Amino acid sequence: MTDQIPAEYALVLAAILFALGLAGVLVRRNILFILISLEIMLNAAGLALIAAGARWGEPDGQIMFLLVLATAGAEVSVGLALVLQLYKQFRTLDIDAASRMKG
Amino acid sequence: MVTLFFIAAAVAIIATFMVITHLEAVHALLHLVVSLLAVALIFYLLGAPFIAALEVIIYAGAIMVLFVFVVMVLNLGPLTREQETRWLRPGMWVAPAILSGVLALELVYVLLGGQKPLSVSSGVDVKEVSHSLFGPYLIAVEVASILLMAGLVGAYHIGRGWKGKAR
Amino acid sequence: MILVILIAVLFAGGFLVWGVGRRSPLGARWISLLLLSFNLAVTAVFWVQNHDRTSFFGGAWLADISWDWIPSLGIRFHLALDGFSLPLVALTFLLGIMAVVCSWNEIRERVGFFHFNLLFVLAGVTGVFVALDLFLFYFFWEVMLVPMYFLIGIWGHERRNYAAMKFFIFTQAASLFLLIAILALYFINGRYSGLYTFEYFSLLQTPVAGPTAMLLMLGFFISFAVKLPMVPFHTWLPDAHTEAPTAGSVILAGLLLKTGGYGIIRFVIPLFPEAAKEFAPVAFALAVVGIIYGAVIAFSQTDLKRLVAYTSISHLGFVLMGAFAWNEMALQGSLMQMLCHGISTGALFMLAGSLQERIHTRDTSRMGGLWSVMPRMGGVAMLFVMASLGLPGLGNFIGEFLVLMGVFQTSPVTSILGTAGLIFATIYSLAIIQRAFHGENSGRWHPGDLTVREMSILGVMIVVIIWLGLYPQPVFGTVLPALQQLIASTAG
Amino acid sequence: MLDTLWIVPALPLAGFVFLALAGGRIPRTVIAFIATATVGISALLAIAIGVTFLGLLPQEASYRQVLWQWVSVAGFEPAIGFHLDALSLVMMFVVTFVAFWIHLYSTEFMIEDEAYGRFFAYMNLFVASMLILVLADNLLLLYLGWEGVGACSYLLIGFWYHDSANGRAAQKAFIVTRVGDTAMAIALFLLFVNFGTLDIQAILQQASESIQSGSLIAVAVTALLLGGAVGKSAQLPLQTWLPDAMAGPTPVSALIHAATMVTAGVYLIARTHTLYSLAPQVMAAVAGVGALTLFIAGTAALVQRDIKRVLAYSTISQIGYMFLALGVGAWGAAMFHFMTHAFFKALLFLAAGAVINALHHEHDIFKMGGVRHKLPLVFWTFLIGSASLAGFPLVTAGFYSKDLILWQAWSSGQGQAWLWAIGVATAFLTAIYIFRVVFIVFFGKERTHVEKLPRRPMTVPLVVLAFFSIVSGFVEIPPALGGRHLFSSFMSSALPSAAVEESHTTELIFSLIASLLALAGIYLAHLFFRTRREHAEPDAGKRLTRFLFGGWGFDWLYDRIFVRPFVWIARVNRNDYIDSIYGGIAALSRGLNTVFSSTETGRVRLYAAGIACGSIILVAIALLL
Repeated sequence: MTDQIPAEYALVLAAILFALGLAGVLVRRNILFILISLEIMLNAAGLALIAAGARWGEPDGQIMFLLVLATAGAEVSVGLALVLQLYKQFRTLDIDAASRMKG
Repeated sequence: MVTLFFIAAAVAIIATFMVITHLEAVHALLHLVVSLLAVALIFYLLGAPFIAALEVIIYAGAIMVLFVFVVMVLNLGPLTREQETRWLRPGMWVAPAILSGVLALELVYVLLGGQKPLSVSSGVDVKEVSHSLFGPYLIAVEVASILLMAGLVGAYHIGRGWKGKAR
Repeated sequence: MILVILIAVLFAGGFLVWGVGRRSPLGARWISLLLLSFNLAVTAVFWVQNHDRTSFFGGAWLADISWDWIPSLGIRFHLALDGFSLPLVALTFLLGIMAVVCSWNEIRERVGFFHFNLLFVLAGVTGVFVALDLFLFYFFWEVMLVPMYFLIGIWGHERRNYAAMKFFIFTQAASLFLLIAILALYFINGRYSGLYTFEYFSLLQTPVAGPTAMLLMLGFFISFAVKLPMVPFHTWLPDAHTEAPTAGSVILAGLLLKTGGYGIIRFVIPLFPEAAKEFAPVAFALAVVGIIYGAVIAFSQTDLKRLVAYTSISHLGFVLMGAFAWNEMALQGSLMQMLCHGISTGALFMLAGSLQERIHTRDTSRMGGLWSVMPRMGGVAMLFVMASLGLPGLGNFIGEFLVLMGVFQTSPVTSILGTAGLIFATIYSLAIIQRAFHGENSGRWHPGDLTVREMSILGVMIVVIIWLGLYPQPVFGTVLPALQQLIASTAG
Repeated sequence: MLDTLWIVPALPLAGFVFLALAGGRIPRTVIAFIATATVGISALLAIAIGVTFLGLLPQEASYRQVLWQWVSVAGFEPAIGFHLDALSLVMMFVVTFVAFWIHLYSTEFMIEDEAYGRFFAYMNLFVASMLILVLADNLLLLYLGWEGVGACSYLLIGFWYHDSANGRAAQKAFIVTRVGDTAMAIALFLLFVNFGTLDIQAILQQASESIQSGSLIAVAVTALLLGGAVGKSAQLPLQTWLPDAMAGPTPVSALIHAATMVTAGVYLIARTHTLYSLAPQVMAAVAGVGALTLFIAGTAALVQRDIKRVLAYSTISQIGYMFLALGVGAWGAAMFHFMTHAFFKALLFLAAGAVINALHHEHDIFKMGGVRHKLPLVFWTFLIGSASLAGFPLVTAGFYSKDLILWQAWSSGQGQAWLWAIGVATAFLTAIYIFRVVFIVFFGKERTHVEKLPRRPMTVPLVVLAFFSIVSGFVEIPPALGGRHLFSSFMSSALPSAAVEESHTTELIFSLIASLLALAGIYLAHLFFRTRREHAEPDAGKRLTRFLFGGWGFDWLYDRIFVRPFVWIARVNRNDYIDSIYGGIAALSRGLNTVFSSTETGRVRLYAAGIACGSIILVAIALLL
């Protein structure tokens, strides 16, 4: 592997993906899309971890990614369950409709 | 390889953009799968084949399938599509888009802030990963497993009362 | 050993009366009274035995006990008594008896728990006066607070919750400064000497100087100044004193405030002599402001207890002034002022309380002409009002005069302004008599005069205050070695 | 004999303690007996001690008795101890003697009062305090007596407390004098800092040795002591309390506000005369204060309607004479006038009290009249007192003492013509105002029916005091009229006598002027208030009358300058503005709580936007720094 990929490139990609995910979270009102956008952001973070790990040749980045993966799994399962409940309660996926659950 | 990277990156960005702008959930999910696959390729290029595999199997596979299931259960009709169209007027998305754009620019500026390119070392062994995973990170692994367990129980508990009623 | 007994009696007695009080409220009262009398008697006997003893292993300590408590952190159970603490400890028990007596009829609910709290506060106060380990001191300092909070919050008057909360927040916030300062001193001393200890004598040697010393000094000072209370940290006091039950007011005014003055003299100045010297002009200014401000506001109050509460602010200004003058005369005066203020204000609160018990109001605008219906109370009130305005022949005069004369040697201007405060003291003091006892009995009150029980304790107070006014020398003699030691400790 | 000195103040004190503890439960006769007997025995004892002392006099000019060490702190060692010399002997004698007769008088005067025991308890306490004041060997003990008499004065002015006006008058008296006392306390601090002691003799000794005349310390100390003296003695500018103090029972006015307490200021200055001699500026101030006060009070007395207020202003005026004497260094003359004044002013008050008592507590002289027929004894004694006050030549004590003062105001080293002129002018006014009272009250036709005739306990003191109002002057007769110097030679053991250089003829001329003016005053009073009685009533519409009636507007002025602002400030800040700072902190926390909790909308996207904004700002900060 002579021409290696500079770590910045991967990190820049991660940043862009993260920003896109953020935009998704902010723009969409559909809770399903918000969850999807969250996945994008998690994935971008994971990408940044891998890139950093690869840069230093350490396994830690990959381990972090594994942990992110586990977190993502847990989050998605709970999140989707909540989506189902929300839909049951409000007959809509509009996240703002759930705002009356505020403290 | 750099070329490969650029292609994959372009695919990922375009696909992600499609994800957050699409009106139909299923379509968006398909785009997301594409994006994830592109990122998996980049993992591979960065010398983490094991992670690339996991990305494909768990993210693009398991998690996306969950989403698809939920979408199917919800059985969203054209009504939702109309709603989405209504929600996605410029007034709604301009401000968040600018916000995210600023963040992205800041991050990029930080990353490319005039330093020498940081070259990537040649890959990390799976074995190495496993050693540290079950060595120093053992507790993290255990915590993650507990988290997953909690997620499982939580999802079950929250989703239990659900009796899907199609419209 | 005597110190441990005194404190242990109070702590154990607290639980005992709680238990007894469930069955027999009267029993709880009698037991409290007996325990406190026992303590007072023990202290008195001890005083008489030791009045001419000037040294105890070299220093001015008359009794000393020091056990390991938490050795790993350098915390010891160290109690010691010198001539400076002894009168205050005696005052504690005397006013404790007074508090029990004046709550005899007033408190009818949860009597056992009331006396539990009362004894615990007194235990805390006693501990504060004798603790020589700063951690232990802080422990007792906190022990005072919570029972006092209950005393105000459960048995108080109309706005008791507000007052109790305010009291608690002020004093607790202030003691946080104290805690921080104690810990900082502990670590600085530990780093310097390698010996981590809360021992007073070790900490006296801590070499702190400059801004650090000033900050630590302020930490201690603020905490004591809130207790004292010093303007502008005084606003908890009128509320707490007004809303507390009579016994609570007596203890608050008579004892809790004294812990502030005691702390300043025992800790603030000996620990940080240079910083205190630098700070003295500010303290003088605040003391003068307090003397005059408290007096002016006292004059305009219509609530009798509130009026007396503001007079405390004014009187304790003299203590603050005397402490920072830091010469023998001013310190003797400060201590005398603390003792006499405890007695005279305690008595005034007791009178206000028994008046409220009889006519169900503290509003002076509804009183008037009470002298003709209760001449005994009128006479007693007149005496203590005269004491409060500093009439020679009564103890307060000796205290104020010595403070002012001592301060005059350091800062004549402060002393002159403080002396001017005596005029204001006259104004508000006479206002008490004028509004409550003189004039027409427009409310057509026909309360009964003071009972024998009340008269007997007030009689003791009167004897003490006249004794302190005409022959205070025994007290000065007891205090002298302790003060000389304190002053010597800051000289080097 | 001298070692029984301590019993003199102790007896009245014991009487007080007994009456205070048991006063409500014992019969009136017992109360009266105890109160009068304690003071009477004190008086006898004082006389006995005085005789013994006179026997020792040339050799031993003073006697000291220390009872116990009061305070001993850091070199400050005042004792409870008494010092007897000519000065304190005179004071002690006058105080106990006058007090005894007034006590006797009161046993009758107060007989109907429900608080009989309380009255005598206060009176006894007063006598004890006054004796402590005059006998004290150090200034702190003197201060104790000083404040003690002030407190008793307060208690007795407000004795009839049901009327809140009396209470206010009492408060005023106490507070105004306390202003002076504060100055005096500061003087004590200064003295201690400079001399290391408050022992009077030691201070005077050291002062004469170590302090230069006119030095700052002497001026400061004497000026501050003067502050105390003017407060207690109701001199300018603290004189306003005394007229109001007449709210108390008449025997109180006689004892406290005429004969004894108000002269404490004179005593204080005489006691510390060495210091004053070292501060000529302050001496001049004392003389000036005295001169101004005597004139102002004399004019105010001209228009008063209340018989007691006339006497009160007269007292202020007469004490002004004493201050004038002190200011010109005529110490002996001041004490001489103090003594005669104590007799005749007490007499005047007691006689006035008898009139008031006989006329249903009527104080207004224009509602009295023709009393002389019903109360001949009272009339004659009052006349003697008035003559003495007016300085009726040759036969009255007041003539000799006032004449001595006027003469020395002119002739002594510090004497000045204007001081003398004011003194003489006011002597003329004095004759007018007091005979105005005599003619209006005792002559003319009866306006209020006389009901109660004074019985023996009231008449005997009148006679005794009238006797002394005449004969007490004969102890000191100017050389021009025969020359006798019993009093001044006795006093010279304690006070330096003023040097007189003028010839006897000059003195005689001056006496003549004063005598003629006094007689002219009496004649004028006769003219206006006897023969043209209908027009005598002061016209309240006239501005000058109002001005004089109000005592030259001092009360009005102080009310505007001190009382109202103080009450206003106190009222405004009743709820303690500092508390509102903490109230503000509490309100702020509560407000912030409301503000922040309103951001809790439940809209997830807003939260996310918030987080995004936060991270943008953080990264920006990281970039910029």
